[in-house]
Amino acid sequence: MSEDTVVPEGPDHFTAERVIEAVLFASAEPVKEASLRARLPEIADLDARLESLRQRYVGRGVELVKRGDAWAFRTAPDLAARLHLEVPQQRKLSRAAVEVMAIVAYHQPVTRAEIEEMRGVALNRGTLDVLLEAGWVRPMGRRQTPGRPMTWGTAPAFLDHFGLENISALPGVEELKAAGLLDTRPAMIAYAAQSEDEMQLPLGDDTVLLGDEDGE
Amino acid sequence: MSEDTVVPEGPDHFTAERVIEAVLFASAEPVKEASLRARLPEIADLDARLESLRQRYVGRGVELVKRGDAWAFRTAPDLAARLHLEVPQQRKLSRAAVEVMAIVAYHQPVTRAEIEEMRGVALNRGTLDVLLEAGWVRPMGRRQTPGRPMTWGTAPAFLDHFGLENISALPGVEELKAAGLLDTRPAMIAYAAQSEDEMQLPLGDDTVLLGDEDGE
Amino acid sequence: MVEPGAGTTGTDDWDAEIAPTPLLDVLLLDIDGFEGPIDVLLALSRDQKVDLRQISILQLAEQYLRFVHEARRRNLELAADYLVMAAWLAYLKSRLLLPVAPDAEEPSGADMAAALAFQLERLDAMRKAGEALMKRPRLGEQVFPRGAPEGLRDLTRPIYDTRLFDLIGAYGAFLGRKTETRLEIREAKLYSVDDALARMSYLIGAAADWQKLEAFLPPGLTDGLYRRSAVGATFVAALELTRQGKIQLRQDGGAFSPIRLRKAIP
Repeated sequence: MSEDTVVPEGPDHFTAERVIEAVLFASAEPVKEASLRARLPEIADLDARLESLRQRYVGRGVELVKRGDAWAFRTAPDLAARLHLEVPQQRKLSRAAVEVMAIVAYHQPVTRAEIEEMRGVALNRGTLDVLLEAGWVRPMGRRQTPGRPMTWGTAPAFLDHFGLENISALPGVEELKAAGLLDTRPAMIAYAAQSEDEMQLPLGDDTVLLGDEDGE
Repeated sequence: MSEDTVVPEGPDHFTAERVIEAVLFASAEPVKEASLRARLPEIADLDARLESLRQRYVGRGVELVKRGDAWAFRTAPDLAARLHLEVPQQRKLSRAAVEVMAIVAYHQPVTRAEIEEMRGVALNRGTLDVLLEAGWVRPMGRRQTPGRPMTWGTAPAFLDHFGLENISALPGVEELKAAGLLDTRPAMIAYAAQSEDEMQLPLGDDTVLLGDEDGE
Repeated sequence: MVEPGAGTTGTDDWDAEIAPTPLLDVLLLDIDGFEGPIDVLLALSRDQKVDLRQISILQLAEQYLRFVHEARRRNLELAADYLVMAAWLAYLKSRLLLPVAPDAEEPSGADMAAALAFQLERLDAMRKAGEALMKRPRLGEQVFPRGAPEGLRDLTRPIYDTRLFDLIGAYGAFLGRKTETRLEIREAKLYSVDDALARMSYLIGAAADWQKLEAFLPPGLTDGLYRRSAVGATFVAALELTRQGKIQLRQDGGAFSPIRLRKAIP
């Protein structure tokens, strides 16, 4: 069946764009450039063709967007209110999950211990699970430090969901970096550990001694 | 963020087309004109807008089509084949599969039960599937015996792959014997395997053999 | 060193009734709504209504200690980490108020305050980043993928490298297996201990001096198994002849060093 529908060969820009258009339309998920290349071996200037196609859709109801190393057609965000599409209600993320999501996105690759350190509380079992289930975070390999802890980062679906071309397009990422706030260095705990054995709590009657208090 | 990008209101043809475009793109089903009208009450000349949008996509990789009284985007039919990618992958047939293939070739038409009886073992579910997938065997109709079992034989791709003119070009039993391929001796597999691993013995390379023998 | 207990600094008389601020009341009412002490600190610091970079850590520490004090006065259940933080802040407060010891090894109060300020600022930044992310047009809510995707399929087309030779070879093996039902155990070609004894007894007469053991191996040792059996048998033969007192054996230099033998000198 595939043999008898012949696509004109050669450096025909129009044909190339048609094929890219069809392939990207046919997929609900963003299609990786490698996958496009494999389908379009005759197209040498894929980047240029994609850019030309993107231009073609600028200002339309549907846009060609880049998500990491993949491309997809998506409805234009400004039309949201006009579409009146019936969408299944998505589960609302907890405040903790949103915060952990942001820490993973802005500090990746980041370990569980670093997340806990930044938030000052232990990570609930379910919090990371929710983000994993949504397909937004993924393990990024182990850090070569004692204990070889697993690090976490964002998955491709994160970019797609939040409409980001790549991680450097995260809102405010440059400002945060310039302000030194994307530093995973431990802040207070390091000091706390140092001073643990010399502190006593001036809380009146039942003074609490530190150090042997909670296991955490 | 999506709130502050304002869509121009009013009978703006361009905006109307954008909204129709997005709705048709995002809908899982073709959208009826009545439904479009209900959703987009501000669009007076819906027919004209749909026709203008249809024109816009003529000859592209995606087409706007009318199905009954409903509209939908579809990838251009002539590009259907491009949506699927065939990746050739070198694979090795299992020994069992090669043997079953040989039995089918030499004994066709042959039933599954006959193959099992000849080999003395039950046929794995996947074995025949692999050969079917390779396009080497095909069903040859049912045998007119109780249970009417399906019989199997070689498919054209089998002759192609092995470069045979026809099935009678397969060497017969006598030819196999003559070629040394019909070996009736039990294989001394254990001994053969043992003698393969060279031993590390404390034999210096200056070993001198005593007596009259010729060297190594 | 810091003297623990009430009234050390003169500013925090814990027995005095301090009228709780409206914020404190809110915090205490919704204590379960907070994610640990840092979260409470962030809420308190926002109450200072200044940029987090200009926040008074001393004032923050005092607010927090008042919060914990008030919680305990009302018999509210506080998790241990709230008390740990209270202890740390009390310590920080004392470090901030006491003159810095010149030989102090531990970080100064200012260092500690800066660390806390950094942590609060960083967490606040992440919280705001999270909110900004959630406000973006999100897929499935404001932005939509194709509703009826035809789908892309990546098919793997197997290519088998089976040749005709493999096929008819398999058939030959199958036929062979099928016709041969009698199990025949064929003689294995091995070098026996008897062979080795005979050879060694014969050769030892010619060897007056120490000879390596391998000098007594039979010729033509190519096959691995045959070679292995010959080495084993020759060694066993050497042990047997030694036991019989016909030869002497020696091995200088430990394991795997050459074994030598000679005719026993009566």
